[in-house]
Amino acid sequence: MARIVLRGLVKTFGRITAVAGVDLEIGDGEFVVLVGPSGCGKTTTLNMLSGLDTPTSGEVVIGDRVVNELEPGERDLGMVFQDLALFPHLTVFENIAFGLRVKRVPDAAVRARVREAAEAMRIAPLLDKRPAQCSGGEAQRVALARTIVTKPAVFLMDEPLSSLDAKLRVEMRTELKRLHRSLGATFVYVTHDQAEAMTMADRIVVMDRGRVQQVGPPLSVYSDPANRFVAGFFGVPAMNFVDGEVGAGGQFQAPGITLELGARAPVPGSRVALGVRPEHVRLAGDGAGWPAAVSLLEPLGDETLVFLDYGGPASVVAKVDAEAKVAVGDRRRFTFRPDRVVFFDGATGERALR
Amino acid sequence: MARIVLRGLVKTFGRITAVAGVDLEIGDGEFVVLVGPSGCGKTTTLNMLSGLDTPTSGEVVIGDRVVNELEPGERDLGMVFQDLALFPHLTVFENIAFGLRVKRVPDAAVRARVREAAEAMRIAPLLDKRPAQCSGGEAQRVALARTIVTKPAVFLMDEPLSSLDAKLRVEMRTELKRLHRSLGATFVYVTHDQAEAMTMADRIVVMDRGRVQQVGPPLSVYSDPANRFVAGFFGVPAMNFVDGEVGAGGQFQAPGITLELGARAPVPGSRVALGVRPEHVRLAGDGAGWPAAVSLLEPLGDETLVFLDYGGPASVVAKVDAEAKVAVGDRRRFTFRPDRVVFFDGATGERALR
Amino acid sequence: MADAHAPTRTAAVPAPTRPPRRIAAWLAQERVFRLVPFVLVEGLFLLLLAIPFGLTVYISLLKWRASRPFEQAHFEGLGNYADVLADAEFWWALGRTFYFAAVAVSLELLIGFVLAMLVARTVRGTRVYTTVFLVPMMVVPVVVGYNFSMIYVDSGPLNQLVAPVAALLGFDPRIRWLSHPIAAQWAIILADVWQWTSLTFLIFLSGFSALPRPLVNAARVMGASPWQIFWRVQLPLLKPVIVIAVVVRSMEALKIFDQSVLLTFGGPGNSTQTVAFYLWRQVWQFNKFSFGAAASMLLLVIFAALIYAGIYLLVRQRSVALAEGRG
Amino acid sequence: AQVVPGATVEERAVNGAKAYLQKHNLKNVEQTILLSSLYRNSFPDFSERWEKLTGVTIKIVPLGYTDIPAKIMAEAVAKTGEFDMFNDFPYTAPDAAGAGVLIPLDPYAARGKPDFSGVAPGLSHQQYYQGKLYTFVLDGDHLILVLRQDLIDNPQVKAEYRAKFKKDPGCPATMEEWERQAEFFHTKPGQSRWGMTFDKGLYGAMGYRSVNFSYRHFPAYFGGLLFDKDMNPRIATPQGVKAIKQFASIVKYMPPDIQGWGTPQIYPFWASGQAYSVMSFPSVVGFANSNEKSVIKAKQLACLVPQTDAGGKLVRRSPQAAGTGYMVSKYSKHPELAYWFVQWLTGPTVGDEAIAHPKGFWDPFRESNLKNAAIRQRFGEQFLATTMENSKYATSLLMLEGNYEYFNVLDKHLADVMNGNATAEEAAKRIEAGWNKVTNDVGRARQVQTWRQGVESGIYLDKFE
Amino acid sequence: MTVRRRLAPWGRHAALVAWAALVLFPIFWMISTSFKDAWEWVAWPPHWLPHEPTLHNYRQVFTFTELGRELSRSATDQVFNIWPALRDSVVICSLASLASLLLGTFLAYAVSRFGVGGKNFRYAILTIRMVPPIVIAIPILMYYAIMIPHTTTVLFGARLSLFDTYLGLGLLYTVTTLPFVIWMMLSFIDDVPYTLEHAARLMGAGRVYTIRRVVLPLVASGMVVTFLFIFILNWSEFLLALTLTHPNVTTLPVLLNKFQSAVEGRLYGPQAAIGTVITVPVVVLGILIQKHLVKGFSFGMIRQ
Ligand SMILES: Nc1ncnc2c1ncn2[C@@H]1O[C@H](COP(=O)(O)OP(=O)(O)OP(=O)(O)O)[C@@H](O)[C@H]1O
Ligand SMILES: Nc1ncnc2c1ncn2[C@@H]1O[C@H](COP(=O)(O)OP(=O)(O)OP(=O)(O)O)[C@@H](O)[C@H]1O
Ligand SMILES: [Mg+2]
Ligand SMILES: [Mg+2]
Repeated sequence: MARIVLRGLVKTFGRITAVAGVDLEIGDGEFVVLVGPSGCGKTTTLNMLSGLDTPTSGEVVIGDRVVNELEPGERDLGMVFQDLALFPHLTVFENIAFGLRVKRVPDAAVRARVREAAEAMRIAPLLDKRPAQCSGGEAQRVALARTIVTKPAVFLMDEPLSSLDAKLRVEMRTELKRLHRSLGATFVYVTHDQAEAMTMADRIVVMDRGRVQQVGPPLSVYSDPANRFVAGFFGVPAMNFVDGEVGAGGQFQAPGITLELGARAPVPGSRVALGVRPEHVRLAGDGAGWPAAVSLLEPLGDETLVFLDYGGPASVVAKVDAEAKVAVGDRRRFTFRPDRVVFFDGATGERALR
Repeated sequence: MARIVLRGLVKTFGRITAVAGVDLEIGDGEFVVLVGPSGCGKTTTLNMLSGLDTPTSGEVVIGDRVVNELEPGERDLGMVFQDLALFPHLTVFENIAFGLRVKRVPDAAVRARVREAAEAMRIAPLLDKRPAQCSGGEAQRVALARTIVTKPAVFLMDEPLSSLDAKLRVEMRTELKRLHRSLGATFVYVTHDQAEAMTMADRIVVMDRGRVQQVGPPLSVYSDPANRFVAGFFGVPAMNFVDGEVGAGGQFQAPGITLELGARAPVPGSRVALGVRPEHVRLAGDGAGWPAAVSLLEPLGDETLVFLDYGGPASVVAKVDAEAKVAVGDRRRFTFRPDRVVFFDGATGERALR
Repeated sequence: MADAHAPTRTAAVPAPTRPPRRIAAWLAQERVFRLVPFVLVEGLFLLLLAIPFGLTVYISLLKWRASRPFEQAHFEGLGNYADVLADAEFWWALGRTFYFAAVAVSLELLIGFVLAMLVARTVRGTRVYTTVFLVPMMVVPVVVGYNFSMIYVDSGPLNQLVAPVAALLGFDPRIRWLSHPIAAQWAIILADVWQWTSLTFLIFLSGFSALPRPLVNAARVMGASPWQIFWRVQLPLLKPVIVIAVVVRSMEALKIFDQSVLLTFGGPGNSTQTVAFYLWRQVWQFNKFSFGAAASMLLLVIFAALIYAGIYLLVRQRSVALAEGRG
Repeated sequence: AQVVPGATVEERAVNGAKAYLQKHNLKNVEQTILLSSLYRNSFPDFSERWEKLTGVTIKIVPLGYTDIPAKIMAEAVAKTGEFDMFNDFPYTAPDAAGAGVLIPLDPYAARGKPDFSGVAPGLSHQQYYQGKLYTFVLDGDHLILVLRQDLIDNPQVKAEYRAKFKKDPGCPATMEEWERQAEFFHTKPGQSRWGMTFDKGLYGAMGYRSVNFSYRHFPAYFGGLLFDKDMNPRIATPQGVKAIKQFASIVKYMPPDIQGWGTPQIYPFWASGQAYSVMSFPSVVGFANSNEKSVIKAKQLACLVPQTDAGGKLVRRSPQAAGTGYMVSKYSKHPELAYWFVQWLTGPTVGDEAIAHPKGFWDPFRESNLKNAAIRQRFGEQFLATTMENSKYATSLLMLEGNYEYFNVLDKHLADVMNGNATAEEAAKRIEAGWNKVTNDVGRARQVQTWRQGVESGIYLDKFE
Repeated sequence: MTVRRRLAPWGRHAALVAWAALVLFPIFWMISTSFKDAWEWVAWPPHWLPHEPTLHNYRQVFTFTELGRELSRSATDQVFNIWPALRDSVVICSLASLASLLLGTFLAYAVSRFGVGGKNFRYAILTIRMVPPIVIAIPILMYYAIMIPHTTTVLFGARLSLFDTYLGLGLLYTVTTLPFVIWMMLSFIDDVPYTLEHAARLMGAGRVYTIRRVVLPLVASGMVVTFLFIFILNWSEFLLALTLTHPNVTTLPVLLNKFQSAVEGRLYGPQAAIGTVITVPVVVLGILIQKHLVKGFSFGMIRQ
């Protein structure tokens, strides 16, 4: 019923190609998150879905209608904008009621439905205030209430949490998941915050330069990235990359680091990059691993980041327990969890040596 | 030489008290970070230090002079503003040179020093551009270069990284630490991002409602908070709080959770709140711990947040390894790491039962 | 939202049925809607300005004094233009106008700027000052005209105020503000300055309050004196606003008419005759309609040159502002 | 044509109007007059009477007289039929008639037989332009000179004056003498003379010197035709230069702001007793006699305009400077009806009543005025006698197409001389050039013809030599 | 340095107070004169305050009788009552300003959102404003009084003239103030975030509904400022009114001109009375919206 299909969607602005051909199927009731760096075409894709932008070519199907020709208001969807787009001149009540007023819903019904939505979002006491008098989190809830009140089949959200502070963002995440579960509607959610993508998505769609890079459940995108871009995009701090090549013996070779590749299929001499996440870097005792000097410590409270100078062009970062005994200047050996090391083609950045 | 002392600093705007009495000593060459929620008076404190605001009462000492009566420009300090405040009409070169130009430094010296600063901040190729043509990170560096070029004894920074995206913020953090180390100047840094505070500070000053709540090194503020506010302020996700009281037997009692207090000094019947960080919540096997149901999972990639419904008013959140086998709906028992549990007075929020 | 590039529908998916569009819906279509106000406004301009403009051109090519019936007017070609160009009075009036505009606008800009700067720096009383300073703008120019004519009377309050100074310097305190050729020019300029400094003040004050505060703070921390802050930070940032003030005020000042009629009627002699007033006399007093039309056209040409200079400045400021990341 | 029955001018007018209304079966007719706002306090008394007599309502549209010519010309272009009658100076007629907005009144006059007897030639001929009757005059507004009787009668003044000039003070015979008197009486503020202290000073003379007024006074100083037979200006002659000098030189005894003053400044100032003499419109005497704040009530002496030296011989010329007349619009729906009103209003009987009206602005101009008790009562014997005598010297301003442009040229250069920006000789040359330019622009042949016709008809009193 | 810092505010206030005095003096003089009798209008030394205050001037101006003859003291008084002109001015200026505001706002919207008219339209539009009104006065007169009536007579058989009508002057006022409306409204509309409109449209609101319910309320204060500004311009306009109206329609400045002209001399008292009466409401209005005025006049040239 609210299945969404995007077919060969392209959008150009003059000479700029914002979206370069996106094909995507979103199931009914699915929570899909579009992530990607700034300018990669997330908003443009969402806007074509909502009808605010007209595709240069390609088709948008919602339910089982091609909606290219429909006005945004006719597509039965609700949208939450990055800046919330609450109407500053209307009370919270009238903000929520807007969509109903447009459709000339009778007054009594408007009151009932607004109240219902407000209660669902726990903002009933705010109804007489203006958006400017609401705190960030409250305003966020108002925007959600305004969207759910018309009971759309599809929810579009464009970085709705980006203006909130870290704490609130974490709370609203939970709120949104709850909402999704209770409404059973299809959610398409845009963000460039990977924590949001990871925690909320049923499936993540990673975009870069107008194209889809990978689609999949959060953990598989995190642990099984399709290419170096996706691998680097997820994770704070970012995945460690070590550029090297496949040695004559089939082992991975880089300055300071050598790793046996074992069962994988090596093409000696080919350039590859090794990738490993900081939490999979282990500080070993003497003997095993590669030697390095601790150049910087960043305590995060629960964990500590250890910057290891092993002789390569950049440090390798290891995430260790906050209580681990490490000091700047220590000389330590480190290893990678072998099952968590991934390789990328040195030229194309695609996964290699699987 | 660039020791800073604030004595009984108060600032009121009409009926609003922005800063309600701050006493603080900052050593020469120290990196001090002021953190606190929005509106707590961080900027106002910094502005009194810089001379942009005049204190309502109290003294500001820089070096060994009381500088209350000095113009900002006479206090030998450099400042980086939240929105950078680069002059849009000047080139990057002239932006950096500004502080030298107003001091009528000869042209040749200006050129040399600007180039030096630009090279230190790695923006030498940008010198002819305008700020609007620089990317966020570049602009950030320009602002830093502009500040270091006059070699001030004190650096003041008001949320300099808040407009950057997550990735850049992490990079610039490292950059700033490096800068601090190489200049040896005193840094006073304002932020409300706790990760910045944790990773950069020699000492953290936590403020709330115009007052200093706690001063100390990052890890001690994190693990040994002076009161409930500080405890709740640090940590993502936030510390779990369980409100309860001291039972007749001297044990901590709350719905669903009972904990022996052991050697600590209990006053039976007094209301206390237990605090424990998510990383110190452990999912136990059968038998030990309190029973709970897993209500939500938030995979972060490297770790997973487990929301535990144990019968209290809110869930307890545990941070577990990403590879832990937990599923929503599981019934699990949990415990707290005993040495990491802290208590707060139920009424005042101050630490209790140490 | 319909677009020429909209792809054709696939057969598999049923075409959405659409309600029949009525005129309102047709108008609401973006490609129609966007043009409605444009067409309306351009239509109005065409109807009310373009046709009369054509008429002016036509009349300017006739030989026609209104003291003869229009039917007796005959084609004259460019003779009227030659006459206007040969008329010393036209050039004199034009010169006067530029002189008035230049002096008055410079004073207005200078005073308005200084006032705005002072008000922007003041903490207390800003509202009161702003309110008072804006009053002249709201007074009808005709009222300003006779108001000042009262003040300028030789036995009026202005001379009374001047009297002590006059006594000191030993000249007759009864300055003939309106009947002395030079005093009369200043009388008009001062009235204009009195009235329109309020507008330049307003524009500059808007500019000052739009100036980002942190930039000034940044400069202060770097040790710039108020003077340096002014020259190096505020003034360059205010350049676009200054250009606006110059363009807006010059535009209006070149049209100066009311005060020249009301205060001095162009006198004494023609020492305060502005070009608008000159035209008015040629037409309505001397009934030289075709001559007036030719003079109008010439004036338009001269003004058009200035207009485009002004607009060029504006556009350039705008693009600089864009390049600097403002606007 | 059939003369309308009726014993007097007014009766014929009323009858004519009634007949017209009857013939066209008209009721509740309203006619509009564009009226100089000077008359708006008195004119309604007469228009209301006309309404009682004929049933025709007269709607008044008052306007300052400087704006009236432009309004008439606008009507010439717009042809709205908004106005039936215009009230303006006779010398608006040339341009207005040329533009076709005025209707010649001769056909109506042939039936209405208006009476212009006892009107001085300078005034009565002004009603015609190019031989056609366009205007009915009801205002003898020619310049006179008024002195301060109380000062002249002061024995100390008399003694001092006689000592200096070997004669008693009184009406000056010539412009030179007036200026000498002005110099004699001119007193600085605070100075004491003749047993009096002049706190605010005493100005020796007053007169109109502002833009749009100078040209109305200048002919009194010039004394003769401003052009020769072929429309060549006679200004750049010794006579012209002398007139310009005289016109400018007396200004030094006038209030300093005089170049910006009009009637509402000059009249009260005169009435406040701060000047010895004023050359003005006749109504100034009535003003200063009746105004409550006047300090010179019954202290005025009306004089004939002083003579001026016109190329060797002394002549007296009093320009008819501000008297207004009544014209009928060509675009009126009922021009004849409008004509009847004009004839009625300006007729000897109603006209006399108008002149006698206490708030009127009409000045005596007809010999019959002398015998009218109400007028004698209002203006005083001495003044009335003087002004009637003066009207014999009344001379019209230029009745030529483009006359306002001629006037402007004159005004502008006179101001230059008064302000010391040009010498009289230079000004005379420039005026000559300016006038020639206007003449050529309008069409010399046509102007010459009109000029000659006007001179022949006697409106300027002088004839070609 | 510190001494200077302490003294600077005093210097500033001194300068500001001085200018305030300069600004207020003519207003003070007008109000004072409006209560003076004729003899005090021009007195030496001048009377700062009326020695014998009178309401006569106001009575003359506000009389309801046709011409107020009984109130005029002497033949030189030419005082008119203000009512018809007040009505004409209010009607023309409000309607024309309103029309201009609405049209201009819509065009500004189209320019801001769709770039209608090209990149530099917002500046090109200013050219209209630079044409001196005197230049168009005669042709407009001929156009209104001859061409339009002629055309309508030929086409519809009815003579329709715009000369001396509300419509005629009103249309011109609308057109001549449009450039300012467009210019000022552009800066306000540019400030309204697109997303608000997007949000409304997603909720099913049509273009017109969106403008009416979302955009217009948000630029309302800007519209008030703009309205006031162009209202003042129209309220003050003199030359076109002088040429293209009268006697049926007379606006206040034209009426005021009838009280005086440099030639005819001036009736200071009644003029001052009228001046006071027509100035005070506008000034009060201006004070009320002062805050918005300051916001509205940087024409969007500085924005951070
Ligand atoms: N209206 C437009 N005109 C021209 N270019 C545009 C327009 N809208 C977007 N673009 C360009 O298209 C590209 C994609 O933009 P889009 O807004 O979709 O990115 P995004 O992924 O949403 O980025 P962000 O995270 O910054 O919001 C960008 O390069 C942008 O500059
Ligand atoms: N100029 C001012 N006038 C009135 N109140 C002010 C002013 N400046 C700050 N305040 C108030 O003082 C309090 C402290 O403000 P301050 O800017 O110091 O907070 P902050 O800690 O820097 O907050 P943030 O993190 O939002 O920057 C706030 O309540 C603020 O509203
Ligand atoms: Mg986006
Ligand atoms: Mg702050």
